Amino acid sequence: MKKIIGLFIMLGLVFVGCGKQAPTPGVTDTEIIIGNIQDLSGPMKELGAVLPSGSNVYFRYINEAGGVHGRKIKMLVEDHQYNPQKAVVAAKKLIEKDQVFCLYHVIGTSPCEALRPILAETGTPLIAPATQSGTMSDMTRPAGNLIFHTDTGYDKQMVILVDYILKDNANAKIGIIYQDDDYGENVLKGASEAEASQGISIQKEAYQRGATDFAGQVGNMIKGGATHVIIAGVVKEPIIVMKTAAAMGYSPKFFGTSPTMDHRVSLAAGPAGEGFISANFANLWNSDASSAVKYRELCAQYEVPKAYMGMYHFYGYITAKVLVEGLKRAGKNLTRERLINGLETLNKWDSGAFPPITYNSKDHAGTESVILVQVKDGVQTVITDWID
Amino acid sequence: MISLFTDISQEVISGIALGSIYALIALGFTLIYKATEVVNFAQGELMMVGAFVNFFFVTQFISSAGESSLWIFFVALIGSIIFAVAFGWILDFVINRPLKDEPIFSVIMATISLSIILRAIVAMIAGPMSLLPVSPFGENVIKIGGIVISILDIFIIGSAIILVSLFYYFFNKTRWGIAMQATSEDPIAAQLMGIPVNRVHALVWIFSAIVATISGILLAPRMSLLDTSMGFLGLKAFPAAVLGGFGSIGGAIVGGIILGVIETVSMGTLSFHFEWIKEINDIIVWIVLIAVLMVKPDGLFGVEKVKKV
Amino acid sequence: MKGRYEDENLYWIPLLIGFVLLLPFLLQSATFSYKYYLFVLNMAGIYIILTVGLDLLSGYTGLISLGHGAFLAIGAYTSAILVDQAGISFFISLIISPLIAGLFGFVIGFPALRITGMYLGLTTMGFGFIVKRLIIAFREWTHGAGGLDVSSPVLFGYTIKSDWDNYYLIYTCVILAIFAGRRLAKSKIGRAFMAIRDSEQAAEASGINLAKYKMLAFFISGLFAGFAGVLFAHTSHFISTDHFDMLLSIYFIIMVLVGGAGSIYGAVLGTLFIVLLDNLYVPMIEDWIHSFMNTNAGDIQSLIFGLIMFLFIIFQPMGLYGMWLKLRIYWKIFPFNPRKRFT
Amino acid sequence: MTELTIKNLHMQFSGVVALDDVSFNVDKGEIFSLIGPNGSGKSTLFNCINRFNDPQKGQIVFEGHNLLKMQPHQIMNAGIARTFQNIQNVPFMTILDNILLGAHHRIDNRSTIQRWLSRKQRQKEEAMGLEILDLLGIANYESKYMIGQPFGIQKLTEIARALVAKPKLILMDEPAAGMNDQETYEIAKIITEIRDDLGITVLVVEHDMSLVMSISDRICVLDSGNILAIGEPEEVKNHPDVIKAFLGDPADA
Repeated sequence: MKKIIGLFIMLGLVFVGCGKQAPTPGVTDTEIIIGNIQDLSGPMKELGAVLPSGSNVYFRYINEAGGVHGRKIKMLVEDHQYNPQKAVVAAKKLIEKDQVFCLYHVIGTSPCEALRPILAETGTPLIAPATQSGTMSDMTRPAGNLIFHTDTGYDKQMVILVDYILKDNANAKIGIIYQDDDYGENVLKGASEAEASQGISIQKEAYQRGATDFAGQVGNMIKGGATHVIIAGVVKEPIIVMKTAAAMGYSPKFFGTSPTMDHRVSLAAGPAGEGFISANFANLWNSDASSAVKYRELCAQYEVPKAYMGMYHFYGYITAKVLVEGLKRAGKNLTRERLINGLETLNKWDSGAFPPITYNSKDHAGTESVILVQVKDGVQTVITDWID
Repeated sequence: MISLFTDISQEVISGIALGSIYALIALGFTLIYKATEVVNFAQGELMMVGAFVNFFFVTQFISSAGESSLWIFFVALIGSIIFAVAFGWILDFVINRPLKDEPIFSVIMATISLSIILRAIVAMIAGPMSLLPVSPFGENVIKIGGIVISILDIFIIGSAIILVSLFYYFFNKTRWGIAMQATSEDPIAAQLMGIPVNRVHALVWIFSAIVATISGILLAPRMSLLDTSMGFLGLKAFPAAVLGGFGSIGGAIVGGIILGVIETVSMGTLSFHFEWIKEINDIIVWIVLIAVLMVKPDGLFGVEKVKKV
Repeated sequence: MKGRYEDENLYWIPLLIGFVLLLPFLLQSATFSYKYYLFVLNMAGIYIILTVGLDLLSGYTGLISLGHGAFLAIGAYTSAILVDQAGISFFISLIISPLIAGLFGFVIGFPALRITGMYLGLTTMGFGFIVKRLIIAFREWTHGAGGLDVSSPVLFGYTIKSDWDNYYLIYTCVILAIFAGRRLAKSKIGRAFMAIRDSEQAAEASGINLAKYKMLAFFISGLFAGFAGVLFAHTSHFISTDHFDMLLSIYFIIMVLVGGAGSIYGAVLGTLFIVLLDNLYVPMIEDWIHSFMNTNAGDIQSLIFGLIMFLFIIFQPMGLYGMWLKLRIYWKIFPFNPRKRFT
Repeated sequence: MTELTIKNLHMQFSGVVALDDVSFNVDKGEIFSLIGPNGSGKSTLFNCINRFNDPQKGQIVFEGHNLLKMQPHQIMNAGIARTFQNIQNVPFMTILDNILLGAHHRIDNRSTIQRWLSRKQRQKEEAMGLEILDLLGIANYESKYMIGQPFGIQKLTEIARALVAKPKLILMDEPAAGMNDQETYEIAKIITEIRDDLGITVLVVEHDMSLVMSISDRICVLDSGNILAIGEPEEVKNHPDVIKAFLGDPADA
C-alpha cells in the first residue's frame, strides 16, 4: 500500500508544472476561438438553434473576407438548458478545456449572472450577453468590467414604453402582465421608476413561467379598466393574452417588451394581434437599415433556412458585428485587455441595426434606446425613431 | 356585486376548462397506476408526442388535399389514435415487461428516462423551431350573459367528462375492467385466476397513450406555439392526480377541476383584491394539495391500503 | 479485541482516501485543463454529500423526497446571508446553516407521519416550490429572483478561492459525510430506519417510535443537504432560485437509485456516475457522433443521456452497487459459477 | 402471580365483532396458548396488546401499567416483545443486525454517539445479538443477509429479535406455521427453554395442536370473539363446547 501511495506522489511530482498555457488563450496566428453557451435543449431551445446560426452568418462572412487581422473566428457552442449551474459547468469547460478567448452571446439572465465569478476569476470577457436584463450592465458587481451589454435593459424599456403611452394619451390607465421571475423583477423595477417619475400607478398582474391560461390576468385588466396593457412575456404569452382578450371582447392597446419582438407573435395571434407594439432594441431584420440589407444578402448567399430568419437570427448577426468591431479595434496583438480597451473606444458607433453604441471604462451598458415596432396588417412596421 | 359574480363565474369556467386539461393528463396517470401501480413520469411527454403526431398528420393531409376541412381533422384524429395504440403497445413492451418483477422505483426511473428520450427524439425530428398548431374550431367563442367560453374549451371539458365516465364505466362494470382492478391488487392471484396479466398491462398502456394523445390534440391549440416543453405540463397535472387520490378515476377529474379553478380564481379575482395573493400564486395549488393530504393522506377519493400483520 | 462479526474489509479505505487527496496532482500532470475536471469533481462532491443524506432518507427509511433541492437552497441561502450580511464566520455558518436546513426537515417530516408513497413524493415536491417562493419573498436578504453573490469561504484566516482549494475543502467534507453516513447506517438509528422501510409493524413492536425516527430521518437528510448547500454557495459564489429547480431534485433521486438505494457507497457511486456521465462522457460521445452526423447538439446530448439511463435501468435495476455486489460474488466463487445466474 | 390481565376487552371493525367481552389473566412464568379457528380474534387480541388496534372497551393491564394508554412503540419498553405470523424482517440487512433491531431500547443514545468514535460499543451491541444466536443454535448465520435464507432461519430470527429485547412477556403469533415436524419440535424445545432458562412468560397463538398440547401450561379457546374455555390442556381438550366448535356438534353428525 505504501508503495502505491509513494508511486502516486512520485507521479504527481514528476508531472507537476508540465501543463502549459498559451500566453493568450484561444488566440493563434490563424484563429480566434470564442465560446457561446446557448439553451439547446431547455425551455428556450428555439433561440439556441437560431442565435448561433445568425452569428455564424457574420463570422463566415468575415472569415471569407480574410478574418480579423488575419485570424479566422471559430465559435464553440455549449448547452445549458437554461440552468445556471449547467451554464457554469459549460463556461468552465470552454474557458479551461477549450481555452476560448472570450465568451459571447450567452443566453439568459440567471445563467449570465451565474457566470460572473468565473469571468472575474479568469479574466474572460463576456461580449453581448443575450439578455436584456438591466442588471447585466451593473459595473459594481463582480466581473462588471468584463461584461459588455449591447441591449437596452427591461427596466429602461418599461420607462420608455410608459413615456410613449402617456405622451399620446395623458389619461391612459396602464397595466402590465409580467413573468414572475428575474425577468419580471427587472420589469417591475422599471415600472416603479416610471410610476415615480410620472406620478401614476400601474396595475400589475403576474403569471408563472410556462402558463397556458391567462383568463384571470386578462379579467383583472378589465376590472382595473386598463386601456394600455404592456405584456412582459416571451413569445407565447403575448399571443395567448391577446387572443384571450379578443375572445372576452376586451380591446386595449397592447405593448410588449423586447422578447415579444418575434414576428411569429403577429403570425400566431392573427387578427387579435393587430396593432401590437413591441419595443425593439434593434432595427427590424426586414427593414432598410444598412445591416439588415447586408444580412438578407448574406442569408441568401449562404442558403440559411427560411424558418431561421427573423428577429432573433438577426440579433445573433448584429452582436457578432459588435464583437468583430471590438476585435478589430483590439489590434494585431490580441489579448483580453486589448479587446476590452478596443471595445471601450466605441463611441456612438453605428452597427447598422443597434442604436449608437457607446462604451467607456465606467459604462458598459452600450445603449439605452429602443425602437417601437407595430403590427400593421399582420406585418411588423417601424413606427418611431430611436427613443431613450 | 353582480359584476363580481360575473367575474368569478368567468374565472370558474376558465378554471374548469384548464382543470379538464389537468384531468385528462391525470386520467392517463391514473389508468397506468390503477393497473400496474407505476407512476408514469412520461405522461406529459406521451401527450406531447400525440400533439406532434397529430400536427404532422394535419399538415400533411392539408397540404395534399389543398384545403382544410373538418374531415381532415377527423381523419388526422383517427390516424393519431392508431399511432397511439401502436405507441402504447411498444411502451408496454419496452418498459413494463422487462421491469415486471423489479422494484417500483426502477419503473419510475425508466419512465423518467423515457421522458428525456422522447423529448430529444421529437425535437430531433421536428427541428428546433416551434410549430403553429391548427385548430378545427378556430377562435370561435360562445357568449352566455357576460361569460365567454371558447368552442375549444367546450370540447376539452366535454372530452374530459366523456373519457372519465367511459373509463369509470369500464373499470367498474365490465369484465375486463374488473380484471384490471384485480391485477393491480394482486398480480399473482390474478394470474392464477386466469386473468392474462400481460395483456391487461399492455391494454392499460395503450389506453393511457390514447388518452394522452387526445389531450395533446386538444391542448395544442391552447398553447399558441407547439414545442417539446409541452411535456412539462405533465408535472403540473401530477398534483391533480394526487389530490383526487391516485388510482381513482373519478378523482382525476375532481382533482383536476379543483386545481384548475383554484389557479384561475387566485390569479384573477383573489389577486385583484388581495395584493399578497400574488406572492403565493404559483404555490397556492401546492398549499391546497398539502393541506388536503394532511387531512386525507390518500387524496380525496383514494382508498387506504390496509396491511395485514 | 477483534469482533467476531466482520461484515467488510476496510483496508482499502485509506488507499482510496489517499487517491482522492492525490487526484488533483494526477489530473494536473495528465492534462492542462485539469481545472475543468476539478470543477466537475467539486460539483460531484457537493452532490455526494447531499445524496448520502438523501439515501439515508429515501434508500434507508423509504421516504421518497422529490424536493431535496430545497434543502440545498436553504443551506446555501442561509449561509450566504449569515456570512455576508450578518458577518458570521464561515466555520460557524458551516455548523449553523445545516442545522437550519435540518429544522426545515422537521417541518416537512411532519406531514410524512401521515402521508406515504407517491403522495409524500408530491408533498416534498410542493415543499420545493414553496421554499423557492419563500426565498423570493424574503427579497431584502435574498435579492429575490435576481440571485445573490456569495463571498469565498475563509477558514482559519485562509481564503479558499481556487478550484484546487475548493477541491480539498469539499472532499474533506465528503469523506466526513461518507464516514458519518456509514456509521449512522450501521448504528441503532440506521437499523431503525431500515426497519421502518421494510416493516413498520416490526419496527413498532421493537420499540421504535415511528414518528420520532421519520422526523429524524428528515432532519438528518436536511442536515446533509444543508451542509452541501453551504459548500455550494461558497464555492460557486453565485446562487439564484433557478439553481435549485425541481429537475435537480429529480436528478438527485436518480443518482441515489442508479447507485442502488439503501447503500451509502451506492449513493456515492451513483452520484459520480451521473455527474461524470452528464458532464464528461455524454459530450464525448456527442463529439464522436458529430464527426459523422450533423444534428442539434442539445437534443443528441439528452438522447444519449436518456438512453444510457434507460438501458442501465432495464439491464441493471439493482443499481451500480448491486452490480458491484454481483461481481464480488462472481469472483468469490469464480471457477464454479452457475451458468444461469449471470446471463 | 398475575402478570397480564385482560378485562372485558371489546373490539369491532365497522360492525364485525372481533373480540366480544374477553377476559383472562396470564401468570408469570407461564406458557399460555390461544387457540381457535381462523377469524376467531386471536391475532386481533395480539394487536390490541401491541396497540396496533384500538379496542373500544376494556382494559389491558401489564404489571400494573395500563397498556391502552401507551403508544405501540412503548409496549416494548414495558417489557412485551412480539413475533409475527407473516415474517416481518429487513431483507437487505444481516441476520445479526435484524436481531439487534430488537435491542433498540436497550441501547441508549449516548452509546450510539460513542459508537461513532470507538469500536467498543459496537462489540458490546454485537455481543447482545450473538448471545441469543448461540442460544438458538444459529450462531454461524450472523453475517449472512436475511434475503434468501430458509424459512426456518427467518422464523428463528424473528424469535431471536423478540428475545434480544430481554422482555418479560413474549407474544408469539403462530411460531410453527409452515414448518415441518422436525422444525416444530425444535420450536417447542425453544419455547420451553425461553420459559425455563430465561424466565419469560410466553403467550402463543398456534394452530398446531400437538405443539400447543405439549408445551402449554394453560390454554384459552376463542371462537368468533368469545372465550369458549380456559384451562389446562387436558381440561380444555375434553370441554364440550370446544369439541363442538372444533369437531362439529356430535348430535349433527
